[in-house]
Order: sequence, then C-alpha cells, then structure tokens
Amino acid sequence: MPRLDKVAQIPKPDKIFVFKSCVASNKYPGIEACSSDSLRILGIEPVDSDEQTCCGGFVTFANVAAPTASMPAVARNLSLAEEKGLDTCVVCNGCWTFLNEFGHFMNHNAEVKASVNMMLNMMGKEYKGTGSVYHIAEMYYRLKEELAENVKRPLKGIKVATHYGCHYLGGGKYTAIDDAQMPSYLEEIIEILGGEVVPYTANRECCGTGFTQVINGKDLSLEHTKTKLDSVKEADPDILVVQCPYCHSQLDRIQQQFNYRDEGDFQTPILHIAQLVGMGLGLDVAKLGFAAHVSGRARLENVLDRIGR
Amino acid sequence: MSKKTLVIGGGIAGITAAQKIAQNGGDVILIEKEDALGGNFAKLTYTFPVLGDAKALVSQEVQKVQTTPSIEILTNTTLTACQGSVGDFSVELKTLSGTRQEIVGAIIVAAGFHYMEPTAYTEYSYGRSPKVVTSLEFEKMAAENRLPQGNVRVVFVHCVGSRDKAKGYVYCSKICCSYSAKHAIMMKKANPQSKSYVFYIDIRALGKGYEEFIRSAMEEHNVRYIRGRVAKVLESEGKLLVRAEDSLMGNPVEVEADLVVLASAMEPPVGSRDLAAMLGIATDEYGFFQDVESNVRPCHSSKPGIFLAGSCTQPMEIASAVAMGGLSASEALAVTR
Amino acid sequence: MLEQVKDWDDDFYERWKPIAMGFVNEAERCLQCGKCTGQCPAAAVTPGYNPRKLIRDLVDGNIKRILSSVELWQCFFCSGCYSTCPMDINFPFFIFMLRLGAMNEGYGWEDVKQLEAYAEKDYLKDGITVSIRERNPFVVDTVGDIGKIREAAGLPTKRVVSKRGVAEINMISDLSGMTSFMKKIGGVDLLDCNTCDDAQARRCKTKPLPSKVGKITTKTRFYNYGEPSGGKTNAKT
Amino acid sequence: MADNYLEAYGKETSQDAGERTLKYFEDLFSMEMPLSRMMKMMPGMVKFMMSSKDTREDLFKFMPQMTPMIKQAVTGK
Repeated sequence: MPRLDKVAQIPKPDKIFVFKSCVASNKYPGIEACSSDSLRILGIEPVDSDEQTCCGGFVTFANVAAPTASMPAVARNLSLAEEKGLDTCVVCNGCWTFLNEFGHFMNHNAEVKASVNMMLNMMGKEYKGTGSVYHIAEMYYRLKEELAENVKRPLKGIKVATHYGCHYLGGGKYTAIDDAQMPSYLEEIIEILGGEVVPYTANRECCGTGFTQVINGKDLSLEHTKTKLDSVKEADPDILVVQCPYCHSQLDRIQQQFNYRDEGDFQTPILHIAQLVGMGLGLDVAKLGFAAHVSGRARLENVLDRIGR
Repeated sequence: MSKKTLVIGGGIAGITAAQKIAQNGGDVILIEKEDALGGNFAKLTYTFPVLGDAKALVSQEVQKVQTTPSIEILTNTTLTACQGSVGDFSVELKTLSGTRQEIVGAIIVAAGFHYMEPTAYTEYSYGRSPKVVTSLEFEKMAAENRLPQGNVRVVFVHCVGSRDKAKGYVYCSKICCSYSAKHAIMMKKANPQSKSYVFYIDIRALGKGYEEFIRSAMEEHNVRYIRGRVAKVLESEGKLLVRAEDSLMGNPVEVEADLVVLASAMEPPVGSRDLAAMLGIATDEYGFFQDVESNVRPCHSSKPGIFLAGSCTQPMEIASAVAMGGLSASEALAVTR
Repeated sequence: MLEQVKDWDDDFYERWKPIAMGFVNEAERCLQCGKCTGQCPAAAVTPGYNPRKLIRDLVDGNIKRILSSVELWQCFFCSGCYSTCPMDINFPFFIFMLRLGAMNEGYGWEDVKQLEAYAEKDYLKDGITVSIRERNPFVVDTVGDIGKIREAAGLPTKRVVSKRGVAEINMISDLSGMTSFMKKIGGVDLLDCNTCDDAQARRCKTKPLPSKVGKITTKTRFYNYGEPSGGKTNAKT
Repeated sequence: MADNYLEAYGKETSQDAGERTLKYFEDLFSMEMPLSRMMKMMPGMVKFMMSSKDTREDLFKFMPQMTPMIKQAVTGK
C-alpha cells in the first residue's frame, strides 16, 4: 500500500526541473519526450538545462570514481535546479537514489558540504540543499486526479505487468512512497489509465542488470534475467511497465539476445511508466519512441491497433 | 480492617494474583476489559513443554476465582481514573452499566500482552495470502481442526517482529522458539503426512524441559530445523514460495509450502502507555511496564502500592506469569493489611 | 593452511567507521540471520556469494579474505539486502567501499577497467554516461539510427550537454583525483558498431563478453566463500 | 600460482592489510588541503580556466577565497 502521508508531502508545483537520464536520452528517447510532454499535460511546466550532466551514479558505483568526485557532481546538478528555485524530477531509479542519497548525505554532513561548496564556488555555483528530488512515477501518483481527467487513449483490455526496479524501493526503504516489498502505486496508475493489471511471481525480483554485472559478470546477469523473463512470460502481459530506463534496457535487449541464442522466445514489450502514461494521455505515436524498442515490436503495434493510434 | 486490592487483567497472572490474595484472606476486585476471563492463555490449544490441554487448565483456574466469594469479577470493565497513594487509591471503573468508584489499598497490573499483527511484513505476504497465518491463528485453526490435510509442507517462521529494528522490536520474544516447536509437533500429530520446516535464527529454550521439548520436535517428530531468517514468501500458482538462506550451509533455499506460520512478536498490551500514565507508573522504551529493580523486585512498579505481574512487564511464558502473579499478591497483601 | 584468528584485525571495522564518511555503519548490529542472502539475486545464481558472510568477515576483521575474494565483485547492487535488513545495514555501501579497498590491494582491476571507458569516453567527454553509440549489432539491425527516432519524437537529434557543463565535471574530476585514478585503471576501448567491421560484428553476435584489453596487472582473486558457479569456471578468466 | 588467499598474502596478516586499507581511506576522504594536494589540483583549474571566457571569469571571482587557502597551505597554518 502506498504511504499516503509521504504522497501528500509531494508538492504540485507549476514548474519542475526535469533531470534527463543517459539511457532514456540515448537509447530510449521516447522516455525523454514523454516525461516532459506528459508533465505539461498534467499541469506542470517542465524546465531543463543543457548544463545538466549525468548523475554520475554509474561511474561511482562502477568504482571508477570515488565518492569524493561524485559528491560535487551531484551537488552541481542539484544546484542547477536550486538556482531556478525548483524541485527536481527524475525518470530513473538510479538517478533518484543517487541524487537523493548523496544529497541527503551532504545535507547532514556540514564538513563535506563545505568542501563540496568550495569546489562549486570555483565555478560560480553553490549547493544549499533546498530542493527535493522526485521520481516521475511519484509525480504521476501524486497527480492521480489530473491523470484520470486527461486520459485520451484508455488502455482498455491491455494486460500490463509491473516491474518496480531495485533502486527506488530498495534504496528508498524509508523515503519512497511505497512499501519496498509489496508496492502497488504503479498498479493504481495502470488502472487509472484503463489497463488491466497482471500479477506474476517474480515481480519484485531484480531485472538482472546487477549494475555492472551485465558488463563484467554477464553469466550471472543473464541467468537472473532469464528467471525474471520466464516468470513474465508465464503471466503473458501485453506490456511490462518499468520505472527505470536501465531496467528497461536490460529487459528489452536481453530478450533479443536470448531469442538469437535459442534460449527461449521472449516477445514482451517493455515500456517506461512515462511512455505508458504518454500513451494513455494520447500523445502522438512518434513521441512514444517505440521505434527504439528492440523486443516485442509486433506486439506493441498490436497494442496500438487495439487502443487506437 | 484490610483494604481491597484491584487486579487489572483477567489473564493467568491476574487470576493467580486474585486467587492468592483471596486464599490469604484479602478482598479483590478483578477487572477484565473483555467479556471473559482467561486472557491469551484461553486462546491456546495446548501448553508446552508438556502438551497439556490449555483450555481445560485455564477454565479450571477461572472457575476457582469465580467460586471464591471474596473475589469480585468485573468483565467488560476498564480503569478510567486513579488517584491517591499506597494504601489509599481511589479508582474509577467503567463497566457496561456505568462507572463506579472504589477505594483500594493496592493495585496489581496484569494487563498481559498482545500478539503483534505482522501487517508491516509485506514480504511475508501476510494479509495478502490466506495461507500465511500468525501463530495465534494457527492455534485457532488447530482448535477447530482446520489444519491442512494430505501431503503438505508447513513452514514456521521465527522472529517475526522480534529482533528486528526496522519493522518490529529489538528484543527477543522469548517463547516463540518453544511454541513454534509445539506447533510443529501439533501439525505432525494432526497430519502425520505433513512435513514441517522451522526457520530459526537462534533457538532459545529458556526453561525447564524446553530444550528437550524442541529437540524432541527434531528427533521424534522429524521436524526440519533450518537456520536462517525467511526473506520472502511469494504466491505462485496456489503455492507459497518461501525463500531463505540455510545459513549453516551458506546456501539460499526455496521451500514450496502450503501453509506459512509467522511467530509474531509479543508486544506490550494495547494502550499500555495510557494505562501507565493514568496510574502514574513508568514504562520502558517499548511500552512494557517498567519494574523498579529487575533482579530482586521484579513486580514493583515505579510507584509504591502498584505491583506488576505477568507478560505486561516483558515477554514471558505461563509458568513465570503464574509465579509473578503469586509474588505480586504477597506484596499487595503486605500493604493492604 | 589453517586460518589464524590472531591474525585478524579485530578493530578494523571500529576504526574504519569514523573515516568512511558515514558510508559504513550498523554492521556491528548484524544478527547473522541470513535474511539478506535469502532474497539476494546474486546469491540465487552463485551460491558462493553471500552478503552475510562478507559482513561477518568484516566485523571479525578477516580483511585478507574479503579483499581478495571474487565474491566481493559479484554483488548486483540491488539494495534488496538493505530493504529487508532487520537492522538497517546498508550493505551496498559496504560493497562499494570494500571494492575501493580491494583495488588498493591490487584486486579487481580487470572488472573496473571494462567500465572505465564509460567514464572517460562518455561521461567526461560528453557529460552523458551511456552514449548514443551502440555496441550491440543485433540492436543496430533492429532499431537503426537513434537520432532519427529522437527527431521523430520532437527532440533534438542529439542530446548535447553544454560545453560549460562538460568543463565543470572535468574540473571536478581533475580536482578530486578521479582523472588520475582513471589513468591508473587504463581501461579498455569500447566497441562501436558504427566503426566496427563485419568480422567484429560477427564476433559480437556469437560472443557475449567484450574482449579484455588493458594495461594494468591485477592479482588473482579467489573464491573465498564458495565454489565457482554459473559460467565462471575459474578466477583467472 | 597460489591456490589460496592465505598463501597469496604470505606472512602478511589481516592487520597489515587492514592497516593499509585504513590508511588508503584516510587519505581518500581527508578534508585537509596540504600544499601537495593543492598543487595536484592546479592543472585541473588551469584546464577549466582555459576552456572558455565565462569559466575564467567565475574562477577569478573565486580568487579572493583562494588566496588565504594557498597561504595556509604554504605556511602550514
């Protein structure tokens, strides 16, 4: 059950700083396009900045950079939103955890904050720690009423399964808007959009990316992804909705690799929650960016045929 | 003339205290907020470490207090106010028919405990799957002969809410190890075809015969004990998948189960802090009533004239609750004469 | 060889805690209950990997065993252990810090150097960690040009981080010592389907792992907590 | 090739390895700014200064803050 007290604390601002994610921009541009456009339809003007870089979470937890390098990078990105007096909205679980966790850390450690600010001062910036970071799924859940009013293309009869990913609920054990073990807010969003929720056993399992394991421990990663995909296939949803572009990329691409290596026939389209909401809100099909999807393309077309293009 | 003693709580500790005072010539008002005496004891089917008939035992004790003329029993009654000091407390009781004032010389708090509702343990599917039950619900199932039949696997999970800083309490609930063994044996007796698995962290058998009792579950009743805390219980095609680590072997394991029994923590009785504030006595960080000195004065509350008995002070088995009821009775008699 | 308890660094953890910027705490509370391992995706596929054992060794001070282990590098960073931990031990941070420590001892560089290019060639050069370059020929065949899809979605053909932004993260990298650290790692070249020839594409389609190149010599790690499993047959590959 | 970590470390104990590791983390997370560390930062700052006009301006604005730190690093006070 969602923690409604936490949800109520999320503001409904006029404008929000939309933090772009690396995978969303460069692999699945539909996520980037849909996140901004859907927020605009729901009454929040997205603001972005081309000075915004990556969150730096990947390079940090890949141990290429020490936290001493990541703290200022996080502070720099957060200060871009602070300059404008806005909160930040991210589309990726990784960005959410990383910005939140390290931001929280600096806010509670004056010494570190001072040394980070010394570095930022050199570039004419300052990190105050006033802004908050929200995940776009949180924002959608907060804007439930607005969402319900604006559904233009109901997902009638579409079976949707959910995958929450690890770094939002796991890392946000006490800060996320839902319980880490049995979340249900994505299901609620799907029902608002008119879809039909399909449960499956491995819902709360990791997608198998294993952060860097997909690169240097590929056997482990693939083995885990296979169990996940097998369970998804059993439930046979029309769409598997995720809220993290990294999970999106793993689940989408690994299906194809299995298919090519004759280790199964996986054809489940993976959609980011921003794309699903964009679809429900009636965004132009080109904006959904389905051309960048690797697996289940035929099924995706079929879904579009059923709900109208 | 001696004064009356007010006993709060009609569980086994309260019943014992009332009996002992009456045996020694004192007068007692025994109040119970529910409509029958017996407390948590009355909800059980068997006792441990000797499998005694819990219902028969407790009704025998209840009958004793009911037939003693110097014990006035007020069910559906709560304490609403308390003033005064040792030897002269004026208390206000709210009964079904209205409020009444009483003057008592001493008060014995035997408010019992509450089985934690493990609703926070969403990883165990509690509340979502009807096949995941608490130990108390298991007792009820056993009493009503509703235990699963046939070739089934039953998983018992220790430490649900105990020894858990994140979702429950840091303390150990002390009796779960023993009663889970009891449940496993009950399961085996009710359905010899069934297989029982107990997931434990440490086995704490803190009483006479307890270790032998738990060993007998393993040795005579063929219950599998696996060291490791259950990580999650998933529903899959009508079965429950129980994931845990067999931490003695260091391997993750999965059990396909038909029933999962959660040994939920013993927590302070509902409203213990309010009751403590009304009486002017201290509670500990969890809400259990605080004794003034736990070694030699376990039943003295922080206020003279108010004594504590039973599991409202700490998780406790029946035998200790009875002993503590007797102890607090003698302390109460000492100040009411 | 027999493990000598007198060799353990008993107060390592206690001394480490105040140094580690708050990334490392609560491990002393560990009950060894195994709830973490029970839900761990990495432990499910490699029985040798066991977060409980790593915590135990850390608190006991058997530093040699942790730092030289292969298992240290098998964590999925999924935070599942933290989310179920009854004592709120944030285990992924331990892994993160211990890996840095292991690298200081000379272990695990072969894993890190496959990742270094993401920082050097993508993150610091363009400001974006995952670049538009595709390294999977299957995907190129299916999807084609991402730039065109971006255009169709109403986005600029390429997401560009401003020069100023890139200059700033480069300075952060230089100032914090990340650049020199990366130089030490060396790194492997990332493949790019746009520049690769057909022969390489064929290799990619049949072989899942990119070939390992790079300068650093790294010490052999050991399966200190269990037998090798999965496709990894021994530590040397 | 050693087949066990105990052999790989030879006579070294966990205390030695732990000592090294602690030293490493102490250096990594040190908040102090000795001269050597400041010198290491100079090339990065120069690179940043050279990258464009407005970065130069921002860095010059920082100079007043910088001077006492350099002084402190040089004199060690």
